[in-house]
Amino acid sequence: MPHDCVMSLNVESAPVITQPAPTPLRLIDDAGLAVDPSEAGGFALPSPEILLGLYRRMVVARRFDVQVTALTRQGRLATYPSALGQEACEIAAVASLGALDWLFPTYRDSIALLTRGVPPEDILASFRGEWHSGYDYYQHKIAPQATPLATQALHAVGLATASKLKGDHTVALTLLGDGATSEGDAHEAFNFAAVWQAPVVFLVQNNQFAISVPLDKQMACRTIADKAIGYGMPGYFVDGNDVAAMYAVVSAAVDTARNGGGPSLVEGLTYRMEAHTNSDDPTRYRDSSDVDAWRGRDPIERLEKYLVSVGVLTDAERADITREAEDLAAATRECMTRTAVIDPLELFEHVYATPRTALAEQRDFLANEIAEHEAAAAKTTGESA
Amino acid sequence: MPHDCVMSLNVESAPVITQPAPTPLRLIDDAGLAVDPSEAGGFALPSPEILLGLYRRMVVARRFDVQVTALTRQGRLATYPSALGQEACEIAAVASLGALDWLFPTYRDSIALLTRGVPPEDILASFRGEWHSGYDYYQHKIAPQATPLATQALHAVGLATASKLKGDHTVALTLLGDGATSEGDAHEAFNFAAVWQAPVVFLVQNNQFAISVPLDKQMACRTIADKAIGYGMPGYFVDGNDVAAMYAVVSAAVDTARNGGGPSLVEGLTYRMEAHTNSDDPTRYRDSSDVDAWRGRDPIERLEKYLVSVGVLTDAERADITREAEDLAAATRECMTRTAVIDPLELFEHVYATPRTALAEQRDFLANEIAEHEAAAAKTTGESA
Amino acid sequence: MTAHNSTTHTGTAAPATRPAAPMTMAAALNAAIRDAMVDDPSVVLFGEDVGPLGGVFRVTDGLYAEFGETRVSDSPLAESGIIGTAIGMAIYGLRPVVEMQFDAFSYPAFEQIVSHVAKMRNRTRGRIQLPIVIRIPYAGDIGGVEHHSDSSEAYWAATPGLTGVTPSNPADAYSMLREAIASDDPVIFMEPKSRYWSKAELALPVRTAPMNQAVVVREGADVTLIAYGPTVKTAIATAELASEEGLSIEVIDLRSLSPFDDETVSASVRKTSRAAVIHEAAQFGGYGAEVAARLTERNFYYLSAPILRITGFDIPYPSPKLEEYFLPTPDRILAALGTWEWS
Amino acid sequence: MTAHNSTTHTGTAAPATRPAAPMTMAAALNAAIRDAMVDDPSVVLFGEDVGPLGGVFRVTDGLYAEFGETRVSDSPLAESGIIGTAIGMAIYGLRPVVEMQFDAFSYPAFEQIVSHVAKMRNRTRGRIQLPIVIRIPYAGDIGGVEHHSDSSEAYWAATPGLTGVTPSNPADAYSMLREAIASDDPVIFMEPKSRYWSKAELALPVRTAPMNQAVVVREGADVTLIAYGPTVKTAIATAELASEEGLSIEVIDLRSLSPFDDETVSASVRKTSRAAVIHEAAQFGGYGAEVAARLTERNFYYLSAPILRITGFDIPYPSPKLEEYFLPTPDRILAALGTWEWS
Ligand SMILES: Cc1ncc(C[n+]2csc(CCOP(=O)(O)OP(=O)(O)O)c2C)c(N)n1
Ligand SMILES: Cc1ncc(C[n+]2csc(CCOP(=O)(O)OP(=O)(O)O)c2C)c(N)n1
Ligand SMILES: [Mg+2]
Ligand SMILES: [Mg+2]
Repeated sequence: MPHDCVMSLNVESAPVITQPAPTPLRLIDDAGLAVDPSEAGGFALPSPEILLGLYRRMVVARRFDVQVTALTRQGRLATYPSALGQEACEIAAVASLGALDWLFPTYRDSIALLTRGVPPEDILASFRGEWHSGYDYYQHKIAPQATPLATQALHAVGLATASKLKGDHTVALTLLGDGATSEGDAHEAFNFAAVWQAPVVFLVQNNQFAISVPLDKQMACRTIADKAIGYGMPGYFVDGNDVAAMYAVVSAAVDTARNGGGPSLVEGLTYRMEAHTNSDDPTRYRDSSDVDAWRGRDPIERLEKYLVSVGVLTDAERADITREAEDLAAATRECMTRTAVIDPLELFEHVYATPRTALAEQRDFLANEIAEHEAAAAKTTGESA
Repeated sequence: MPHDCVMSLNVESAPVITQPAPTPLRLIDDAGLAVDPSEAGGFALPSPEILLGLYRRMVVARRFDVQVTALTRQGRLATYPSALGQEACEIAAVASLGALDWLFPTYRDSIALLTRGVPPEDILASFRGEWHSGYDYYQHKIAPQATPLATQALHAVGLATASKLKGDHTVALTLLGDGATSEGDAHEAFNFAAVWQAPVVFLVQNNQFAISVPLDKQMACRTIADKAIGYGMPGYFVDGNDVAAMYAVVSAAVDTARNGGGPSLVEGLTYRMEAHTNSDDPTRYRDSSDVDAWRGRDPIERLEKYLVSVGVLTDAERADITREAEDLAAATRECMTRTAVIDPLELFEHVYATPRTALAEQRDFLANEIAEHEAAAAKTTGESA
Repeated sequence: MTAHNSTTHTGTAAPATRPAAPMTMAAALNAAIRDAMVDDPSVVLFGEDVGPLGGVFRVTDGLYAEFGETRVSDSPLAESGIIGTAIGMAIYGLRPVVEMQFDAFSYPAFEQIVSHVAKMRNRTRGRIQLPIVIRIPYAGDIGGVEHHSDSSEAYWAATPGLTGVTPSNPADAYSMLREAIASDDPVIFMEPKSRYWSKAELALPVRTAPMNQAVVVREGADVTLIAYGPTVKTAIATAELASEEGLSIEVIDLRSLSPFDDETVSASVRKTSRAAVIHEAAQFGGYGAEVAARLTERNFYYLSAPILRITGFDIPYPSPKLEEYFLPTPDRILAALGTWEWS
Repeated sequence: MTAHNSTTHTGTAAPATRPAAPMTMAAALNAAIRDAMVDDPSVVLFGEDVGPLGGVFRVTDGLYAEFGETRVSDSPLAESGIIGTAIGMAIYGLRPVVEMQFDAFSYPAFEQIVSHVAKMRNRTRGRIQLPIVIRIPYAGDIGGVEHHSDSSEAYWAATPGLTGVTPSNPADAYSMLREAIASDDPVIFMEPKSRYWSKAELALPVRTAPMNQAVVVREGADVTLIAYGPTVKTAIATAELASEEGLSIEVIDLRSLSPFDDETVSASVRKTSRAAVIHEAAQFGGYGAEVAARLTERNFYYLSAPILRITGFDIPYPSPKLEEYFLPTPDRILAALGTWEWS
């Protein structure tokens, strides 16, 4: 593009972004009451029907999370990072996306996968240690759950940019933790997205801890949403335990992205109720009184109060939701009884699309070794029989 | 530290930062007139004596820069990235630092080194290809000029933090380019500095190009100073061709850092007048009309007008400055006539503090090879004589 | 990046066979990218300064003008960002060709390359492929200042999941880059900077040996010299010198560092019974170690002498005035061969 | 990081010789850092979760409580930031000990490590030294999910300017970490995760062989097995098994990967005439290639058979349920030795 001679290209062209208010946006308060529209930042409270749907998904997701944590305590999974307490963020993220949109989750976001339709068995494949990741990415339009922090944010920006280049309307949404925003990749993702005006939404679940490190040792700004200013994109500071607000804001951000309005950063302020993973010991670094206080801000209970107050959460509905949740828990337990057939020779199969002689040799070596072991074992069995 | 149970640790404790005005702060305008104090953002115009000193350093620095560019065109240096037009930023940076403070420069900042007292010969060692870097870091308190972009910003934060941990009052200042702010390391440096409240100043010379890439393809925010908000540190958007403003703001930021006030980010809005380096061809990516327009905003001419108007730039003074500049240019040319004695065996000397047998063997190998070549050459000479 | 108004993403003219013309390696690479972009609308190009400037080595010269912002673009200055976004684009079906401006500037992208580019296909049981080409101008001998002459091939070769190739001449540059772009595997495409201006007569689109094969570029009977990228020329010069002294040297251009073409190289070594590998990178832990180790494992009883490595010293790449002492030269190679017991 | 009010930076009690007690490698490492901090006020410790939590492996347990925020601190979550700031601290005279939480999470810091930590001393003609210790828990066999079991030693070993060591037992862990912290060179200190809970009776401060030396941990006559870190135990188990079959195996614990102790290892190889190197990392381009190549170069005419590499396969580290197929086992090692011609 030709440059007119101006003092700075950006001062004239870049948008003025206002710093978000220091109180998180909420549409339903702790007590389950709808906040006054004048304080709702221009966002409308979703309809009771939508909220009831979100409620159902949150209850089901929590049941899954609790079930998987229990299985992990029994030693049946290698690890499981729980999202208990973060259901409002996770479910709002998924509910805001269309079928063709893509989700870029982390290790913590199993319930987002569940909500988007990934079968429990496929979610748990990696946590059971069967394979590094185990679902159908293109069917669900979900990237593999990322472990190296913030790296997936760049993948989301790339996919969104590709969608834009192709003239499609696919939006990408990526989930990030508060800690992950400190990584260089988070910065590069925010900046590439803003410069390329990629249709992407960054949803930071600020659960206030990165393993043991609390937010104030992670960053010195007021809110994570403040960071958006430095990229020239809108930032939203939202009560991450209010699914109504999360859904309203994330949906709007997705719409903006889809309509060519570029990226947004949404911070959901929440709290990690469980340990980081089963191998973590949170008593070493935080007071249980904090956890207790946050228990009082539970995203499900809050919505429940509201739904009861507006009369859509009937006993029948409740029973039906409980049934769905229990069925899922049962299915989850049941899938653990099926031992996945793992073929060690598959180790060599997917490393490259182009076959390699050396890998074929190694595959044969392992096949031979296994056959010999089996033969030896059979012989021992035969002898002892 | 114990955490009171609050919604978010940071919302309550972190400072509110206001977004800088979209016009760069200046104390002397393009025409060489002092701006009205009401528009000076609370910064006082430095005294005529200070400004005269800065003027002298700028003139001398430019003479050096022009001389080295000429030598490079003659093919006598491997490369030289010129800072022509950026003297106000470079000189203000150095003038704001105390003797014990540290400077972390880039490849572009040779004139900052010069201004801080590094002999031309030592600056040019690396550009002549003699060694990767060639001055006395601890004497001048200047880190090696960094090539991998933004990496040095983290070194500055580390040094500043060490100073703080030791209870010293050393401040670190690092120079960065606009392009370099896109690197993950810039982000990590800003964030570490803010969280650790390190006594460091980030001075971004926004010369609006990263080689060929213009600012609006580098970032989508209005000003680089805006980025400070996301870290919870003050950001200043300053006319980088106004040495009075640059000096006032950077000095204040250094004082803040020294007095325990933590880091600041200062953006100097300027322009790269020359090619990126001698091997670059800027006609491929920018209009000469832009360059011409910026020639009219020359930092030296502007200050000159002001100094003349207030009567401190006398003819005698001018002559003296010219003499200093010409002496330096002569000394620079002269140092190029001295061929540095480069001992190839030194290649093995500094890699490790702890001696290594394998490296000693390689050193002996090379020594032997050189000796044999010399013997062969002597033989040839002897034969042909 | 701006979206195109139209849905066509192809360039202006389809590549046909063109008359032979002298061409530098840089021009051959440029033609390869251009032809690939014309043939396949999913090929996109981005990186630092690859747009209007045409790259600091002019390898992408003219492509921005021809294909426009939709398919060729300058990215913000962040290498991890370049690789990370390329991954996302590849997931969506594009075939990104990206540039790391100089070898040492690929290091900020190390995590994205090693933890994602290399592992994505395996992680997803083959469901997600990443047909990405990462072009890296590498190695020295150009009088570059620090960080501009690294040979980083050992890092990539040690990483399962990556394919690493390096052409030594313009014909291979064209052919191998076309093949790399067409590959469904991610390819680290290492371009020897010192050979960018080397010339050859080429009739495009030229097709040389498949990119995963080594090639015997000069036959010989007594010694096998194994070289790649910038050192192929050195090896050939050595062979010429040696032939004057009656020593017959076979020169192999590896071309592919990962995979390694065991068949071609072992056959040569079995024939000559003596081999040396030549590279610019430091010796310790360098790529030559793999070459020597695997050839010895597979051909031990054919060898008359240990496989030698004639390489850079175990030090950081030196400054311009000292690089002549660092780089392997024909003299140094011949002297090394002279240390063998020749019974 | 908060500045201390006082100017003293030492801990509460000076280390003296303590009675022998059983101790895990994790505890030995912890004691080494503690003792170094007590002895030298310039030693500081930081990284992700190394503070109140004591590190995810508890290697820094109790140090935050003992030394306080001035000397032990949790950093923001950014590995390049950790290494980059450590460099600045070292320039100012501190001796930072930093942790990369898991091997694969050192990759974001690759540029800082390779372009600065490794090169600073050389770049500045020895004027700036960087006495930094980068602790990296590495390797597998712990049932870790993806990215938690990488063996990244080949990357560091291929980088001139770095020193790379790895203990295989608690005594070495203590002694070598003390030496690494005292070294004026930057040291990549690789801690084999699977050995963290291995125990030994130690009377601290224990001093073993200098960290740049390999050690013959079991003498033998027929074969030399060269191992390091997690595979030393495997090699010893193999030697025990083999001795039942009448094969006498000498086991060497390399301890130092860079530099390589040519003297000790070559002496053993010359004695046995047969050697194999064992590591978890993939074989292609792995550290074993350097071991095999240099031993062959230096001892060719002493060898009865090619040096073997018994290593992980050339694939990304597998998921927990498959790692048993990947890791070298005594059986696999013995089978490999059986492929040699034993004339
Ligand atoms: C690059 C990288 N460094 C370190 C880790 C180890 N690690 C895993 S989770 C975690 C904390 C992440 O915190 P946050 O981003 O807030 O996400 P949360 O776990 O709270 O959801 C760390 C340090 C990692 N996975 N990747
Ligand atoms: C990590 C890294 N990537 C790429 C480069 C190559 N490079 C050198 S200078 C430059 C542009 C830098 O622009 P900016 O930061 O604005 O500084 P300026 O040159 O304008 O002073 C680039 C891309 C580098 N030195 N380091
Ligand atoms: Mg968190
Ligand atoms: Mg610039």
